[in-house]
Amino acid sequence: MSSHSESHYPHDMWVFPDAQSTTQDVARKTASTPGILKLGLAIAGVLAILGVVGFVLRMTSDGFSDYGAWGYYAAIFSYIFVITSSAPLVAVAFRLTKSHWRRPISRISELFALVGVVNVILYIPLIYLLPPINNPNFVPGMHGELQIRKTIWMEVPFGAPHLWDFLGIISLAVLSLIILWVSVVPDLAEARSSANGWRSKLYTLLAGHWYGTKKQWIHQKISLALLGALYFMMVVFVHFLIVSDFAMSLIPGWKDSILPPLYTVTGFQSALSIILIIAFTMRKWGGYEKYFGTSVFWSASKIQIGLTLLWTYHLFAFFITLWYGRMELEQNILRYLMFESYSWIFWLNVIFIFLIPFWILVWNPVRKTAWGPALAGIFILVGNLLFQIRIFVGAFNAGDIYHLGLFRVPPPVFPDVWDVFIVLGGIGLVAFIYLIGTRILPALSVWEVKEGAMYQKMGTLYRGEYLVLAKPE
Amino acid sequence: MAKRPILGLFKDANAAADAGDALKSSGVSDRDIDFLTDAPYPEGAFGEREEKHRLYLFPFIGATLGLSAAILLTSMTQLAYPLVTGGKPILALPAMAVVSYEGTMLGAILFTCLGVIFESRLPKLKSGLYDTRITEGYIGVLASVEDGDLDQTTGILNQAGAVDVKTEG
Amino acid sequence: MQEGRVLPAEQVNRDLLRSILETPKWFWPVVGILGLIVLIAAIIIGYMINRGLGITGLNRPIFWGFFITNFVFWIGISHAGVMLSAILRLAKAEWRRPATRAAEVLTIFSLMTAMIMPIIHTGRPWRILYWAFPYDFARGIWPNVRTPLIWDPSAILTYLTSSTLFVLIALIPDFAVLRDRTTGISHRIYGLLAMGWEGNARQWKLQIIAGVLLSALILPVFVSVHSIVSWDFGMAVAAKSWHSTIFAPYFVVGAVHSGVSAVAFVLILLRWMYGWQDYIRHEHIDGLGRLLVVVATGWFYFFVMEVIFGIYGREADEIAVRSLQFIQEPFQAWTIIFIVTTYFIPVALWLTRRARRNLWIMSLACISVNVGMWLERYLIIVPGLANRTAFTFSWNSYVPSAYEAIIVGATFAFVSMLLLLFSRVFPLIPLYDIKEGDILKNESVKIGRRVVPAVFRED
Amino acid sequence: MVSNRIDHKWGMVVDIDKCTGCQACVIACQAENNIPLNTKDTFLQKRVNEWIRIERYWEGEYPNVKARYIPVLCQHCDNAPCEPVCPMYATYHNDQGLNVQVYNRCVGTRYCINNCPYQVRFFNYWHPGWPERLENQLNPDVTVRSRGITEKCTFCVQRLRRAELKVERQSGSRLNDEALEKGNYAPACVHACPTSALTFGDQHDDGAKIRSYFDDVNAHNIHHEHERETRGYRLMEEVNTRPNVIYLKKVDQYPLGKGDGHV
Repeated sequence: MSSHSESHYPHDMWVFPDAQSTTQDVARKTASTPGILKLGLAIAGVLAILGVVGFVLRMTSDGFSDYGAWGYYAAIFSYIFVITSSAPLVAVAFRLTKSHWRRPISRISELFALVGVVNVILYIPLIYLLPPINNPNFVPGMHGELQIRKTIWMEVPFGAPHLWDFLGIISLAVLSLIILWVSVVPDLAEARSSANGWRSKLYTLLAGHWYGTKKQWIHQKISLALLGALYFMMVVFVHFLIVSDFAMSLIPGWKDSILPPLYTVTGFQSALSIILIIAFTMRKWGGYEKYFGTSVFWSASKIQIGLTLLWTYHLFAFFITLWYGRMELEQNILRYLMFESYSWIFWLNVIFIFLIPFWILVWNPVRKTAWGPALAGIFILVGNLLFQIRIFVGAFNAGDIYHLGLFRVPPPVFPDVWDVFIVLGGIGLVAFIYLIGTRILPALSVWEVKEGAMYQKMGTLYRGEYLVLAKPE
Repeated sequence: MAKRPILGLFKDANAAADAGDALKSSGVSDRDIDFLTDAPYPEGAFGEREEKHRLYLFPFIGATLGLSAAILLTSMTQLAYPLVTGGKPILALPAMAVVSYEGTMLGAILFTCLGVIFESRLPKLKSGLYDTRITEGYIGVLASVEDGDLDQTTGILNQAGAVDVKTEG
Repeated sequence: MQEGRVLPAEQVNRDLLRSILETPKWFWPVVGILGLIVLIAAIIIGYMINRGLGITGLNRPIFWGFFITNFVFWIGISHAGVMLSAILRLAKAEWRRPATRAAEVLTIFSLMTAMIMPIIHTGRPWRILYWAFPYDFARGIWPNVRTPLIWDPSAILTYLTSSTLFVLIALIPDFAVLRDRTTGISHRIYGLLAMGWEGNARQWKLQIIAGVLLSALILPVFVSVHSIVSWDFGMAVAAKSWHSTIFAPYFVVGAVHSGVSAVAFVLILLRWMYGWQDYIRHEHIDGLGRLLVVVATGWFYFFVMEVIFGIYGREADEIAVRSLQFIQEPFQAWTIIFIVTTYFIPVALWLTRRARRNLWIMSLACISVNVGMWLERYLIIVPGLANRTAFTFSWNSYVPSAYEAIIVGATFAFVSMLLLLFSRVFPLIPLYDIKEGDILKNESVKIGRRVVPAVFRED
Repeated sequence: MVSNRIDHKWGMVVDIDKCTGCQACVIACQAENNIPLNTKDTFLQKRVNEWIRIERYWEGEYPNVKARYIPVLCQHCDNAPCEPVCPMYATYHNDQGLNVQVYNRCVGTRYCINNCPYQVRFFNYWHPGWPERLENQLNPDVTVRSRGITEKCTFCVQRLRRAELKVERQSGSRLNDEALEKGNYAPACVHACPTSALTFGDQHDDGAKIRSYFDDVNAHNIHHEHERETRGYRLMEEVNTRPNVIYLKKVDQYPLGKGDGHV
């Protein structure tokens, strides 16, 4: 629970390594590709190919006319989208709060900007899949049929929702890439001389203008802050668009104002998880021990446990409201998404995303380790996948979407082998691109670590030795 | 032979820490040395002994008790008066969940507070050797030593720069 | 953000105990006036209990009016306490130190005030005990745990108990200081309260742990309290605009928004009343301002969600409520005022550092937030009831009676009176916390020519 | 419950087609149940207590307008939203399908009133008073509700209890339609209605007049409304409160042209 749980000896604490060695070290690590990484790349590549195969087969077998068959595709899209779009926020948010512990992991989170491209690609089929808002075969006076499906687009503007959501996703990708570039430039500038071959060319291209003048630093800081704030709002907004267009409005009569926040919270949770997992791997097998003190995991897991509780809280708020009113529509939605059709997925989802992580992270000694948060992270990622399946597969197979409400409980839809391919493939694709990214750009934000090294040191107060933390301005 | 308490007052924290070291080197076990301050100095600032405590058990015990109490209350009252309201089940679990949650937290917090009082050995009925200047920022080094060593200890404290040294009576 | 100089302990004691050890000459007059207002309100309440709720402006179908609005408002204010002291404590924000206790005490008193409201708004307040406390006599039956009106007392009483204990635990060391500064009967009382505290290492260690641990434990309670209050409305299927899933987080964020602004305002008042310039510094108000920008924006997000998904369904009765809120007289005017005062004015001000550091502007912003948040609750409750059914036959509006207005106004006087009286006997700024801050502060990191203020961290 | 008790599920059918909006039921209810007088200034205060009220809507534009009347009383819902929200169990569902209000448990939180979709619950803002000459007409079988509590239609439960005593306990025969009719045991409004637009009966009694309507409406829920043989429907069926009051649609011989109607 508290920072004071056990005794305080200097070795508990941790200060950043000295600035000099860092640059070369990180550059060396970026250039070299250890075997385990090669293996990872191979596996990811195979999975990605599987995914493509699955996609093609699904397309040839079902085509785009019947969107129901694409539920799992939508689920994996949303899974990837919500995680990769939220991931850069970890860097952004804790840069805004000026927390020192974020420094080593902020580049890990920014690198997810490279995956934003995947979101854009994966979205394109959905443009064809998402049925129109206006009921194409609407006959006035037809019993219980709507002319305009319930959506957030009141007076259905041009291109809604397909085009606008697409633009949202594209702008997210672009914005995150800009953030990545702004933040990576100083490191590249440092490495451009020492690096060799195509790297030095690329680095010079990207960071040729950077000489680390005072002015440049100030500009960099300000633009990072502004872009970060902008990106934060963008992300929340686009999450709202995606989940309400691709999940809520496809289940007739489902009107649930808490779903967007719930979705966003899930995204934050999983983003933090994947980042902690990557940090753990880099620390354990990548030779980055001396950059990742346990304090990173310790502070991050406090945030993580908060998010976990927040998720459950949102879920309960949703449940209790629908449960209390006796409306048939609401009861059916509860039955469909929670207690009948997708009941076991739902319970697994709750266990994986709440119960297990909570009981792992509630113990302070575990929070102070590197493996604890990472383990909890794995569970959260699985739970999140189940969540996406429950919501999106459910939405894509809810029956007549132009009907007034969900007045019967549809059966669940289980994946066939192509769906499994698609799901694995999506994950593989992301992993592949991300790993490639870590080969191109330094996976550790050198300038931030160096900055941190300036601001903290070990100091003695009377007889005890403590961490001395400086906070500028 | 009974041990007698002795209190040295220091203006400067460093001096107090020196006094502590001096006492230790003179053979006073650090179980008998205590530092009285008016503010929480970071742990180990005076090289004092490390305090063990079991505070973390209390919230868990409290939570379990509170949870079970709340569940009993809610379920029993509903079962004792099986009145149908709004077509809801007699044993309405979601409703019970809310009240049980509050009960759990209440239990946890009550026990934590009791735990804090208990673990910090309060209330202290008979006050030991104390000086009101401690709450003025002075630092009291409280040692309990054999009767015979009182003068020697006084010397050590004065030597370390004590503003004032008090013994009982 | 480490401005302000390190002060010797004697001076800290002298300054922060000033409110207790000597009474400023404005003190009793102010308390007297506030007391008078409260007395008048009490008389009116007595009259209301005697004559029945007929003397209020309530009618069909608006059965909940000013009182419930005010109830929600004060519950909202009460969320500042834990929000600040707990979250900032857990985040180890140095600038929290002077703010914590004032916030917690505000929590306690606003909770007490809030609890008065639902009691006096019932038809037969003298029977209220059967409601709030689950025991079985006089009517041979226990309360019905299926209703939010039972969740409410359970949550609020839990919150009240825990925050009171929270404050008391943190007060023990300060009681010791007072024990050493006072004589006679007060000396004995403070001595009793201090429980023989002498400030040895073990006591301090546990004191610190208690702070963090209790914060971590109270946070979930604090979230639950306002959620449950929101479910008083969210569970109602009949009032269309109330039956929304987002109400819980929406209310909680709104509560934090109004509460933190209220705390900022109270701090500014204290600084002005007791001359605590050295303790409540611009940096603290600035920090609260930054925090509030985030909170306000989060609140605005939930507000937008609530409205969008209100009209999302395009159902006639829902649209009717929304048009009542946003288009029709007189509510639409109030809605505009509410949105502007809650979000746009204050955030626009908080965005600039100069405004955040200007106490006058800050107090203005904080007051405007609370005006807005009060209106928010009013605009949720009354229009939601005004036309809540398909039966347009009994649609109706609501004008509060003077009695209601006076009682509502008096609650503000009540809270400020309680705060003043508290500050008369207990230190409103935790002395040991300030002193700790000073101890940890006196070390700074030198980078080149610049000396950056720094703090010791134990982890 | 009591062993030799015959179980009932009371219900009512309201034929809109027969209703002339004469307000006789309102007055009968007023007299039977000791409802405080709705004087001019209670109307001005918008605090009228009418356990059964006639809602009047105009259909069409002047000059070709039609008045539509619909008597609204407590629907005694099986899923009554008002019941679970009461902290005191002051209102609950009894074993005869009645939504009962226990006056001396009520503290007047008015949550039940807010949660009633039909707005048939009423609150005593003032202490009830009658002019001296009316004191004697108060019904001794019905409590006079004090100020500060909620009240509502009870299906004249006092009459039903008397009926159970007189018919079922004493003569042992089942309390069926004609027994209700003969002994004047049905709710006051039913007996007062000149066009007998209101029919009261026992849903468990196969011979009851209301039975067919309830069977029909229960058989076809709102989504199969068009399949119903009778004119029966329930108010606000989509809220799924499952009322024990059924309404029969109006048969309009000369309907107004489409488009100029509302409601």
